[in-house]
Amino acid sequence: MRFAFTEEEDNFRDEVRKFLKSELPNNWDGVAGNNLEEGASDKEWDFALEMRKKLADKGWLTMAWPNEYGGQNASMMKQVIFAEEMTLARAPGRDGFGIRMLAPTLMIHGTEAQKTQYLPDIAKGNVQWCQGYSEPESGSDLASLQTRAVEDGDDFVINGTKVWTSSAHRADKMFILVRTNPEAPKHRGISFLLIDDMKSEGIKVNPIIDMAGRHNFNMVTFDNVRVPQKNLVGELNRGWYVGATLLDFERSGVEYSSRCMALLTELIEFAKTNKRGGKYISEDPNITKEITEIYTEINVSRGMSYKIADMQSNGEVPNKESSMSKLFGTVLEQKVADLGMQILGMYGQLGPESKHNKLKGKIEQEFLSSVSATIAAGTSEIQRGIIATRGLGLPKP
Amino acid sequence: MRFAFTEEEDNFRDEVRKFLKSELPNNWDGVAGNNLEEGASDKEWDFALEMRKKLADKGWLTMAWPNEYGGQNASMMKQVIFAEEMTLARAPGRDGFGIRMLAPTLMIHGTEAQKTQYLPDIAKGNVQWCQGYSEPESGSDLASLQTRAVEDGDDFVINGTKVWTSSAHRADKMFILVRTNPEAPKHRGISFLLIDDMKSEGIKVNPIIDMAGRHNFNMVTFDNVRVPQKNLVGELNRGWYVGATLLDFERSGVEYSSRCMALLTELIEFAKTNKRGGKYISEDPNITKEITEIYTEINVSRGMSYKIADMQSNGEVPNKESSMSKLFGTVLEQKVADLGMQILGMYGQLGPESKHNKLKGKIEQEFLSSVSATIAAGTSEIQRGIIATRGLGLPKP
Amino acid sequence: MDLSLDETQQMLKNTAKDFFATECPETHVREMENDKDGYNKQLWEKIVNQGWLGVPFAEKYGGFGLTFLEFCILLEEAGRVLLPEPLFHAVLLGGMPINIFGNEKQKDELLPKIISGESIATLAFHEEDDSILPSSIQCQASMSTNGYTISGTKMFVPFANISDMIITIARTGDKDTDLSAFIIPSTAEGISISELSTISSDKQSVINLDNVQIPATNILGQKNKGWELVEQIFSFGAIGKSCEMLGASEKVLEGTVEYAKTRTQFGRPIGTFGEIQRHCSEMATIVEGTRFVIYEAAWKLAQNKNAKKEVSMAKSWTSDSHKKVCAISHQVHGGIGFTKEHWVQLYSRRAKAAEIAFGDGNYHREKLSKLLGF
Amino acid sequence: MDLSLDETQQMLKNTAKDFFATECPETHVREMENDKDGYNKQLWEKIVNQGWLGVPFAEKYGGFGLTFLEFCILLEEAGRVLLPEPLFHAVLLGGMPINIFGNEKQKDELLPKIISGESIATLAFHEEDDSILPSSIQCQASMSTNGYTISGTKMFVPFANISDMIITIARTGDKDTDLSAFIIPSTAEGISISELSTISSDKQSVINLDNVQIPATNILGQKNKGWELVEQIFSFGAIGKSCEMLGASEKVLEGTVEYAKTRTQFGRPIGTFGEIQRHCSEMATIVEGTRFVIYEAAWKLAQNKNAKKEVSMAKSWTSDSHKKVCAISHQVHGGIGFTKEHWVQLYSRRAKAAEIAFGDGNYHREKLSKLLGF
Repeated sequence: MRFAFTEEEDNFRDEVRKFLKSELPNNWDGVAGNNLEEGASDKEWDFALEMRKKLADKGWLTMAWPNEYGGQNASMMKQVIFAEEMTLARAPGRDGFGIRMLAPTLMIHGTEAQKTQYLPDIAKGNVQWCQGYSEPESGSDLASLQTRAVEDGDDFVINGTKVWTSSAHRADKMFILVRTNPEAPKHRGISFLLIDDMKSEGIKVNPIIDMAGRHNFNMVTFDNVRVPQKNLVGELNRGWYVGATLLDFERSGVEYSSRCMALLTELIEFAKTNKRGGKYISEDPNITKEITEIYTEINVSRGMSYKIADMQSNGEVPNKESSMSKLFGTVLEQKVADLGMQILGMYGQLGPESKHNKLKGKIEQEFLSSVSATIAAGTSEIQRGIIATRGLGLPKP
Repeated sequence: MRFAFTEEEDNFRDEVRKFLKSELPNNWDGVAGNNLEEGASDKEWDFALEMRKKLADKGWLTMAWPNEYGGQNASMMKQVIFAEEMTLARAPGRDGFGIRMLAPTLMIHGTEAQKTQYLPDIAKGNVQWCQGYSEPESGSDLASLQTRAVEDGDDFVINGTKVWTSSAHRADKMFILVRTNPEAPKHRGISFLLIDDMKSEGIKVNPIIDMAGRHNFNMVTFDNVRVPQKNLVGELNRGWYVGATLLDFERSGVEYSSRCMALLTELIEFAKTNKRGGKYISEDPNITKEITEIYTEINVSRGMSYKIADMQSNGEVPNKESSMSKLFGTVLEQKVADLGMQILGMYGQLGPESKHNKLKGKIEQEFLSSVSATIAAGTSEIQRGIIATRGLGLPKP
Repeated sequence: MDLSLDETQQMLKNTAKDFFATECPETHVREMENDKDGYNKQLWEKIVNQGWLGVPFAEKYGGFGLTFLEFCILLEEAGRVLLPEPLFHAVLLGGMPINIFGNEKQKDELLPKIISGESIATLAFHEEDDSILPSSIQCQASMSTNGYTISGTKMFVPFANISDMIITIARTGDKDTDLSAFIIPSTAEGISISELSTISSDKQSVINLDNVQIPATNILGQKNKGWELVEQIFSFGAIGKSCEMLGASEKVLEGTVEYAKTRTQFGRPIGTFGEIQRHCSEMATIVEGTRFVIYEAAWKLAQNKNAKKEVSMAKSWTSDSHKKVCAISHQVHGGIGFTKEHWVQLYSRRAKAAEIAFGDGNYHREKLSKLLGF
Repeated sequence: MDLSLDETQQMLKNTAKDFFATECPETHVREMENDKDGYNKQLWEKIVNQGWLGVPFAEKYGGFGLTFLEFCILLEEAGRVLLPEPLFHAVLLGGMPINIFGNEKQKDELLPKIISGESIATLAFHEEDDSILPSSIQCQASMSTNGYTISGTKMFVPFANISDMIITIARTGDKDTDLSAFIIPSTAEGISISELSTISSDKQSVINLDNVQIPATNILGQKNKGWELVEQIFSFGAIGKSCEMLGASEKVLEGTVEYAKTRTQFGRPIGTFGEIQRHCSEMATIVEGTRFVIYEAAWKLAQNKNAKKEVSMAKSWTSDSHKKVCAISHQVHGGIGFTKEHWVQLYSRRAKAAEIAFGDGNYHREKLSKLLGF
């Protein structure tokens, strides 16, 4: 047992920090809102891609990949440190879809041709993937998805609608779950396909604007979209299991605690240096009590993430632990944002575009974005179900 | 709309208060623990019976009864006021089983003979009834009860086990739900019987001691207990519906808020007059914030009860409202008790028997008793189910 | 104790509910989010024609001769549909200060205009330090030969953009509470108004007052008694805002239950799942608790009884409860609820503004705490 | 960063878990609730024979030469079974103050006795004012020709009834923090000990000291440095107590999940109901969060690193989390859980005592608040 990092890990952290300090603009403050690392504007997006290339050059994006695919087999803790520092600095440029989701899937289920075709571009940060999973009628119950793919000559022909597709409007390519056998039990008629060009005929990307006014999600419709059969990953009708593949790449959820700590640190500073009613905000015991509680909870949340990394380091496969980390961490994001609103008082109403705002209007954006924290990527209800049934062995309802 | 009592109501409240002041011993403090109005000791019990007789003489116990049965058809608000004052004064003597549960049932479903035989004694406070409903395997799912009654000549013969039977060890008589047709669907094979003598052969009352060390609950076993057929209330196998009968007698749950207010008032006084670490406890913002919140919640809880009384006054039948009142009020009882423990610090560990205790060790007892608040008489989970399905019309799970 | 509405109240409620359901659909709310004025003049006229701006004012001014309580009933219904039109502001921040603190001349002259919709007034209290304390007022009103000269900056003034009178709280003496209220025409020289963009897409403004000259007769109430006006109007404001939140909570509850009944996942309505049932029953219980605590305060205020505790209980409770109701609703709705095109986020964004208006939960808990002798 | 136990730690944990499972069943816990001494001498001897009283002490005194961290692992296992025997007290409140603050003579003489179980020591800090502040100490130690004369009353002293040494904090100067620690034999003239009856049915006593004479050599640590001892031992105490709560939480979670799997209502296991699944997953998440925050503090303390923040985070979190776990367990168990004969209430009663021992949630939040610069 050791609650400190090794010298090597500390050095790595310093290296990442120095890199970010030199690469990020002065007083870089991230892109507001806690769920949009890459930002919503074109400018933010371009910067994110630029950063991604640099991170790829450093080898950091693929450090978790096995050596055989050009990765470094990096330790879980090193991955956690990288995630922490990127998040604390609010730095853009990581690639969740290509590097952390699709690549591991291809490494296991892809043909040699698929690996050769796709992995190098992903590793270099040359290509943006998006994920076609959820549908309007299939949210928490993903396996009920209805988007159809029918074999036709050398192709599949896809019809249907995907929703909540993050960054679809930025993406070059998409991996998608489609129903290839509507007769089979719902988990057993799904296939995993690769769409090489989001500009293909029949694909329409419709923006979904969120309540913070930003464009991250999309609804994507497919009208007779043709995909060559060679783009099938894994076996036909086994796509549910292909899609569920995850290598032990870092997925500790350490972003929750880092994101919260970055914001809390700013709030503490603000409360100590700003007055309301003649007193520093930090003299209000209601505020300090909450800060103290949240500070502790952030530490607890970080611990949950370290535990997951530790399990993975020891070759164990986390299941309920990941759900717990998300369940706890996302509530925490909402608490910090709400605390920020409390601290800002009337000024909490003012967003980035208002000249009278405080903290650049970030808190208003964080508050609005935080609503989705306990919903997106598996609602708290779904997480609790996983903990109860898969984790604790309670019988399914 | 009028958020004040009428002069008549105010006068009645004064009358009750004066009566209680004269009848309760000086510095009467109730019997510790919030779920045992009648107290656990023999002495407390005797005093409760004495009070009951006096309250019966005043006509207050039966004031809700219709005139034809010797009651006063009292207004709902008057009943609420009576309940409030009794609870605020922590006065014993009311009779939940005979007056508020069995009597209304007999008024509707009883034969003339049954009414003549039972109602007068109940009204005079001469007899203690208890309620044989729950069973070890039938808690929240009461309708699955298994205690059997088989017809045999002029009698029913009862075998089985009832549990959580409050005051069974004090009771003279019991009304009981038994299964008379094991073949029928579970709600349709139950009958409602009266047991005239708890000392009957074959009845055994086994104490259940609660975690506060007190004896209120019992497990009652029936070994070939004979009950005459004339003691069947309502039709055979229709007992589930007989047992569900409730006249619109006061059941607003105003006891929750009154009980909490009585305790909070003492805690405020204590915090204002006692020091810790050189400061009055009431100078601790953690404590005062919680007091303020609970004070508000008590007001909200009282409002929920008044709403129920108001509905009943207008001839409406509350359903989800009663569940809401219980759901909210019982959590509040736990909060007040926990606040009390916080305020008492290390002294919260000391119960009534300890000579170094504060507030007579009452808080320790309240804390221990409050555990059952959200469980007894329908768990919070059951209440929420009622609100969701019966109240909001959500489909049954 | 009688929690039911009397006949007049019930009629008012029914009329308002029907009216708003027809006249203020979601499309209207959305349109006004981006409207220059933030309200629709045609609809405003219809509201005026209902006579609702006169509900709590005497008949001699053209009012209904009812009380604040009846106005609260209106506000609950307005809150249910998120009415963008300045009903709350015109009556509560414009008319009521004049009605309570104005002299006969002011009342005779101004109330009929306000009630008839000819004039809209608002209240400018907040400044850069956004706390609700006498000491946060820095705006100065100095006596000059012809009256007062007022300078300073007012923040977060609701509907200043469309008001022709700004009731402005300014400092008139050396003591902390030496504040006075002034009726300033928004056309006066030296005033500049700039709008803020807010989380609830409502209309709040920053007002700059640069040596604004007004006649001495424009003082509202007694000199140096302005803090009393603020305290009283903020009490009405806190309860009025709570009523809007109550109406909004009711609508959110209804809509969420409806969604839980119709949305299916895993082959059945999500309302059959224990977690969703729990969410809905929690919401319902919170909303149930809210009604009493608000109307108790509203009734006492309307009866001119001491309602300090009740006001603080109501606003602190409702600030939290409505926020919670919106949060639970989002949880039940899942992804769809936080898209711009869904109705829930219209409510949850406004919930934040309502939470902090006229004192947030902590502010009112502190106040209550003092009233309890701490 | 390595959250796993090393080989020694894992072995210690396994041994302890097995030992306690066998030696300390529920019947034993119940028996000791009413036992005069509050512990069983045979079992105590077995514990002594395991060498566990020597875990954090050097080998030259007969100890294992391990650290506080390893002792925490033991405490977690002891907490799981609610061990009544004074393992916590003898080591943490008796041995550790002597080990850290004693001079060589005291350590040579006393530690072997404590480790071998020949002697039991405890710590008497609290007085009538139960706050954890230097100023709450009124007990006086005055220099006399032969040493010190000590008078005062100590409250809530754990296991004083069976201790032969009472490490007593007393006032030795005029400044607030002029406190010193003294080793007082419990047989000294002028001492009277009377037991308190507590919510957790443990053994806490009131000690009256009436002109108790002790030699000057019985001072523990430097004169007027007693507050440092208190602060340090209370840090160990807070974390040790948290470890006990962690073990208890784990057991409550396991037992509750087991009950949810086997108890049927409405024709199916209650663990299939959404509400019960929610309860169980909340418990599990809370317990999961607890482990890290405690062991982080334990490790830092064991490494003599600054652990002030970590200690306060751990104790404030765990005080609340364990209480919550017990409350949820009661909710899942329904009626049966609050009967005297059920195991859950054994845990929830002790949770209260553990919550407030060595500072409750609010105390540690205040402390953390200061450490964060507020």
